[in-house]
Amino acid sequence: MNTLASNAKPTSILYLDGVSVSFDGFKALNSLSFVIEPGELRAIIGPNGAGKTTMMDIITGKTRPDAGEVFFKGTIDLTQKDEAEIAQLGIGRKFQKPTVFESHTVWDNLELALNRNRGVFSTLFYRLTADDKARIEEILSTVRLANRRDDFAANLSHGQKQWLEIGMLLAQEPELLLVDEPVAGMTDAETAETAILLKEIARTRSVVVVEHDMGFIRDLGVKVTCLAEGSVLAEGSIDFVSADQRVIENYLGR
Amino acid sequence: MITSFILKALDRNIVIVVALLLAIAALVPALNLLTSPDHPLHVPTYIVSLFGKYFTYALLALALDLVWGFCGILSLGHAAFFALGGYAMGMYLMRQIGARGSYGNPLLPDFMVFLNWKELPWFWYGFDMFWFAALMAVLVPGLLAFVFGWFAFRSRVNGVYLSIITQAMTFALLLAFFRNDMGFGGNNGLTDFKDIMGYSIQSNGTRSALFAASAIALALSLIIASGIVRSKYGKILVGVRDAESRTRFLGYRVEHMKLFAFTVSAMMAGVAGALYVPQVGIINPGEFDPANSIEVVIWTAVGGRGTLIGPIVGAILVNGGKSIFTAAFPEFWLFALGGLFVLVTLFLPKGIVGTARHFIERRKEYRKAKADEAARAFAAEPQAAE
Amino acid sequence: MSINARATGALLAAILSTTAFHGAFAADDTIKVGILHSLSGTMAISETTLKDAMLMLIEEQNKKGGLLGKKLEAVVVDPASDWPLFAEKARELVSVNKVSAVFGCWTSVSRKSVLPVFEELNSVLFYPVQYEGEESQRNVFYTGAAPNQQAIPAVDYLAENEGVERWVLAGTDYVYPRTTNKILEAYLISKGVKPEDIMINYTPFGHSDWQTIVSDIKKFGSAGKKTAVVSTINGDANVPFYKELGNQGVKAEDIPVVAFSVGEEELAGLDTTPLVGHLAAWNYFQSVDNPANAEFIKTWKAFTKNDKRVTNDPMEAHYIGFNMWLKAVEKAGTTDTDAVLDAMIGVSVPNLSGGYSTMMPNHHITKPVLIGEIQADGQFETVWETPGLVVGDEWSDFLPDSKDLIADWRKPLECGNFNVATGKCGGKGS
Amino acid sequence: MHARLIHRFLQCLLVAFCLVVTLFATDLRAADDLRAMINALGGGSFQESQKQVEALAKTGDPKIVPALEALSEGDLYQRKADGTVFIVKPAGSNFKLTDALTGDAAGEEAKAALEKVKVNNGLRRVIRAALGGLTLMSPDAGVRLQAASTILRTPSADALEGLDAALAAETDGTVKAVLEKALAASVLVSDRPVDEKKAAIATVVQTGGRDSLSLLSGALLSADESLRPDIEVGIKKIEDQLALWAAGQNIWYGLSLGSVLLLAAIGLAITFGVMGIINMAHGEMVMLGAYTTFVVQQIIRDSYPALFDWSLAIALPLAFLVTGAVGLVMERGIIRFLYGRPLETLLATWGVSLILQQAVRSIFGPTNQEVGNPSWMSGAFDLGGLTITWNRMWIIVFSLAVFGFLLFLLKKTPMGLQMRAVTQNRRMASSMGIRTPWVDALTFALGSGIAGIAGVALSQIDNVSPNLGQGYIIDSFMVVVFGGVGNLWGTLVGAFTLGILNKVLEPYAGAVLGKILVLVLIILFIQKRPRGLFALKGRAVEA
Repeated sequence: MNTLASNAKPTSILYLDGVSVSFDGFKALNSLSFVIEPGELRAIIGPNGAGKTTMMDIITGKTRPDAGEVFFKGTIDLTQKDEAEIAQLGIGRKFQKPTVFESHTVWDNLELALNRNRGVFSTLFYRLTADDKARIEEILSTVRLANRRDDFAANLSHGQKQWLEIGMLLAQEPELLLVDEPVAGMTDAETAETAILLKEIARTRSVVVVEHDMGFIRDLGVKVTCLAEGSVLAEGSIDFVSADQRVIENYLGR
Repeated sequence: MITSFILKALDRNIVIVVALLLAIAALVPALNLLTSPDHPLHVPTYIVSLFGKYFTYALLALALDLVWGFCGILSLGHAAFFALGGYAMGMYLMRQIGARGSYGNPLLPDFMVFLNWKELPWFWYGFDMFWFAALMAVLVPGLLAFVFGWFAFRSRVNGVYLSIITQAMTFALLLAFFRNDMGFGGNNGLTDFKDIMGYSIQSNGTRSALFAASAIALALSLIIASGIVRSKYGKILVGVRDAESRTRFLGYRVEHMKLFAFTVSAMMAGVAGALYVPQVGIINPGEFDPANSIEVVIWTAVGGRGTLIGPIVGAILVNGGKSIFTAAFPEFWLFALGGLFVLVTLFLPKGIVGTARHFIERRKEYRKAKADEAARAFAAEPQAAE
Repeated sequence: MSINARATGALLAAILSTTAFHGAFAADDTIKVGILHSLSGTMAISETTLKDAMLMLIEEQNKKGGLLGKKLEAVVVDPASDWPLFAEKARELVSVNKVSAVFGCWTSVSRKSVLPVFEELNSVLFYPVQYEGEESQRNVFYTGAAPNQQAIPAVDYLAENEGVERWVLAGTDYVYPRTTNKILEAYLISKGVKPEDIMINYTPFGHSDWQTIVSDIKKFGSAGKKTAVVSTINGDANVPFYKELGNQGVKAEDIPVVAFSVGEEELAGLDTTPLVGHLAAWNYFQSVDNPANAEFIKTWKAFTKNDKRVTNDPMEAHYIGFNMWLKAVEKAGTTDTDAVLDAMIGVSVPNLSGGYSTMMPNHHITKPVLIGEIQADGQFETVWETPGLVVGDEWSDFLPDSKDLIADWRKPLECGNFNVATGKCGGKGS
Repeated sequence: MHARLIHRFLQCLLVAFCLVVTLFATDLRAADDLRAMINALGGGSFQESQKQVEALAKTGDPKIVPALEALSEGDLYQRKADGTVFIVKPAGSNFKLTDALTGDAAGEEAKAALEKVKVNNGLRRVIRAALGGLTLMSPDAGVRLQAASTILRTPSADALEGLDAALAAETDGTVKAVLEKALAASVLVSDRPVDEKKAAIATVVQTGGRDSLSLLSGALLSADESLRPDIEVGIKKIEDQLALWAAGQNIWYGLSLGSVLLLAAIGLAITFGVMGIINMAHGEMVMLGAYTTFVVQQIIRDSYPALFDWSLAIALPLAFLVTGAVGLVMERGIIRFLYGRPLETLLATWGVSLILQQAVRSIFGPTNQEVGNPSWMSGAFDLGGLTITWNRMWIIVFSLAVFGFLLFLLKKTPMGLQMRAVTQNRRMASSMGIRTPWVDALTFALGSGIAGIAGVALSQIDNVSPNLGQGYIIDSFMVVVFGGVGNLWGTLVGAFTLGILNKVLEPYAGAVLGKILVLVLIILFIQKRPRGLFALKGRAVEA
């Protein structure tokens, strides 16, 4: 039960304390606690079933914790909000398996992601304005999809889908980005590209990356949190963490 | 902003179909009324009322397609909205009979009289006015859909669970309307209509008018539906269909998105029902039968869900087939119908229109590829010459 | 995708032409007879038999040389137990196939849905099933029983011969049972039965779990007075009802059940040994012993090539209606509707229960009323019979609003609901 | 069972008869009178016949028993020629005659030459009472018991002397008990002195049950003042007992309805619940099962009538095979192309259901087919105040058996393991060398087969017609969804919950409103638990 000094809370962008949740007796998270500072880029590693995705579910309001606090920007209690609200607060999430609107074009995907009024009627009578156009163009070039704008997302390569999804997150203009295994199934070249992309993004906002790929994490070169059995095992620089005995037997060992 | 909405709606295909429908709406009645029965171009009243009916079915299918094809909500209860609209109109037509009923009771419909009802139930008031009935024909289904959807979508009832409870809804309504105590004529429903807005319901003029009305209503709904699916909102609907959670995490209130589509669709179904009843001359609880709702799903699937024109084609094709088969080989037509459904699902998963569209796009791509090739070859030429 | 637009157009054309084509072969060397009975869906179970019966009657007539020197041609359609489809098919029969008369419908709702069509296109419908009455329409002839030709005699029989003092009126919740029970209630009370000795119960269509209701009936029956059940339960729900009765040991000797919609056809669906003694009231039983009936049964079994097939009351109704129509057409010398309508009234033909039935001015016919007890072999044995013929009473005298109404389609009155009190003809007929 | 009894009964009558003959050999006049009276049964109206029967009963002569038996069975005919009345048995186109008194064969006659002596309920009642009185002294305890209980059900003052005599002579305990009740009942309707009646009332109240209640309330109508209070108290007492049992009865009905729902739904729990196929043809599978039963019974009726009680046992495996085969064909021919497109399976299977219905209609005709109850499934027995019908009880047992069998199959056999593996993760399963297509086919066949078995059971309580399936399909889906898709236990609990709910509501709301309420409750319940009663939680279901 390592409860953090709550003095970290007000200044943090994301604050988890003693979060636990269990499905049919299985404890997916066991009083998990950590803090993300504004503008921080944090990598989270851990073996399968360590609770990484469940953690994201909790932060994004998909799952309600049985116990514990989850605060955004120190003051907003996320456990009381649902996905849509949380997204509108400015928390973006990228899934493990890239999920984009396959039957829409790349352009439409981004257009839907744009952070505009999301009510029924405002979308019903929405018209694409000049600066919306500009914004989409910008993102298209950021995620290197400018030349595929009119293709259906279904026809993109796996890596491109990953990027499109990241692009959509950007269009959402979040303050906190949760990225689940962004380089899964990517070529080394793409992986390197993605690392750069994420660093770029992290300049303007906080990012949490869940990853298995240690090489990728080294490329990022950021603070690492290692989860196991639903709670934090070790935290610190990649070298520090990978030196930790428990981490080795729990994770790297295999 | 409405104009832009409509302009977006009118892409080429929609324009063609709408034009076609309007032409039919004008032409068929003319041919029916102005030409003599033995004239080669004469359209018999039988055909007029038949297709009037088909158009209302088509409208119902279109309404279902809006939620199923574009939002992935498979409603197995859409016939309920259709029937409710029908009952609203039926009640108006009942009140129009007035004192001309068998018992000459100015206020009470016949079925109430011989079951010894003493006064008119409260919910029958106002239905002597057409505008009120027309309003109810849209509002009642809309309201039901809104309330039902509000709960269902808020608590994230999805996929087959939703389908089954929509079925439960229509089944419950079926049983309820069968009860004579409900005051809707029980199993016999509402019949013996005399006239609508002062015109005899049996005159060819009225029939043609109703036919035209159905065609026009279909055309308008087609424009509205097309406007909806082509707007940003429409794209979100499709997003909900394909990746609901992604839409959520983009910050959209999926339940509101669904609710709006569901309600609009229910209202369209209500209009269809209201136009249907005066043309077939009866509305009874049988319309709530879950089997009917399933049939609507089938029309839509046959025509091609996720396309706007598909459901219209499907509804007319299947019902046309039904009309012909039930007369041509009454003993075996069910084999034909059943077979059709199996074959379509197996070999035309996109439905007729969907497949056709797919086919055409393939051909376009092919042509494009050809053209590029030629161009490249042409570009390559000179170098080869040097 | 403009293809689709064209496709739609093509389709319209296609169906237009096919249906038009249907009309095309209205051959004039035959007289067409429409048969409008459901061959699929929930009502097929009852109606298909009537379709076969009509085909047989027409075939027999053609053997006898047809009508007015022309052969009769049957036009069969399947309205599929779908009421609006009934209206559509009726319209098709009359306006496209140009039939001279239609024999069809079973449920009241199907009849109600086709009424306007026959009125508008001025054609003739023969309706063969017992029904709630409260109707008399210019273009319809009701050859089935009105409540006074079934329900009331049955109740009289039970009261007199079985000394019944306590009554359960059990029915399916639709118009026929509702009306019949209203009439019976009024009638019983007029006979001095106390309201607390009448129990009324309604169940939905196809109700299959009768445990609660049967035990309620037993409870109601244990009040020391002789009790009987008057069942207007719709055809299909009867089998499970009777099975439950049999199993819960409700013997006919204790609580007899008299049914108005259970005929030989329904009984063919179950083992009747536990039901021996329960009653039914009809105007015809297959067991009726006379040459005409024997002949009819023989032809029927030959026609269906199945010697287990039974005959029933609605079949007899069609038999009567069909012969009446033949006679009227011969009398009128044409199949033209108005002439036939005039000729029909007063026509009298032999029925299968050994007498003659006559078409009355109210478009209902005279029939004997038979009470039969179920036998172990699934047949009925007549235990009582009205001394004379009973005239179908379309407007019941036991309903306050309809007792002043009469129907008389002869000139000059020509009215289906003439109010003798006000001397006015309500509405315009139907 | 009934026939056997009559048989036993005729035997001992023969004995009795010989006795009589030896004893009263001289007294032939009596016999002639009897014959005259019996012959007089023919012809007259029901009222007259009733008088005749009562007169016959008065003679108290056991010789007339066979004639009366035959009359109530409708086997008594009068020869038109000479008006003699015979007991007849059909022999081909003719009738075999038996002397109504002596029981000697009396040749044959053409049907036309004879006229049936008609009976109706009223007459049967009189005969039953008469027979009761006549057979009280029979040497066979079983027959005496029968007689006593008959009188108990139709008490009459006339029976009193007979009862007194019999009671004095009776040795058998059980028979004695019934006789006492019967006596009390008869006393109640007789004109015996008040104190004797008081005692009788006490006995009747002791007996309890519906019959006693109706007896008392009957007596109340014509009782003199001094007795009224006793009777009223008695009625009150019995009614309280019954009210108590009524509650239990409702639960029982609920269980029974639940078992029917379970049977109807359990096959669907496999095809829809486990495989995710919206199988609209499920109802037709049930129907096919029922028709298999019908065919089996036809064959047995025609060829091996002795086997009739086994007909269901024989039908079970056949129904399973037939419907299973149909299921197999469906899966191979249609459904396997639709995996991953559940909503499309709805359309295809709907088409199939239309075809199957029409096929059955064309083959067997649209009318109901007769499926008989074997003797062990007909009738009822009393458990305290509950009337429990055998068929309902067996169906409950059967439904649970099927459930257990299925559970075992899925959880304990390698086949079941494979099925679960495939339905949980197709790709993984196939990569582990499971032949997924084969397993799919078998699973669907299993589900269909189970539906067929259900059909065998449902044929016992419902119409066997082409529409049979339509009546169950919606309820089945409700049950599976309510219970939670993919969970057999959910289906079990769901079925019984809905069944009991329905039956508890019915007495108050009526059959129709009850059903509506249940549907509304289901809708609301799904709001609370969008994945049914027994939903799987956690991330697994999201994927």
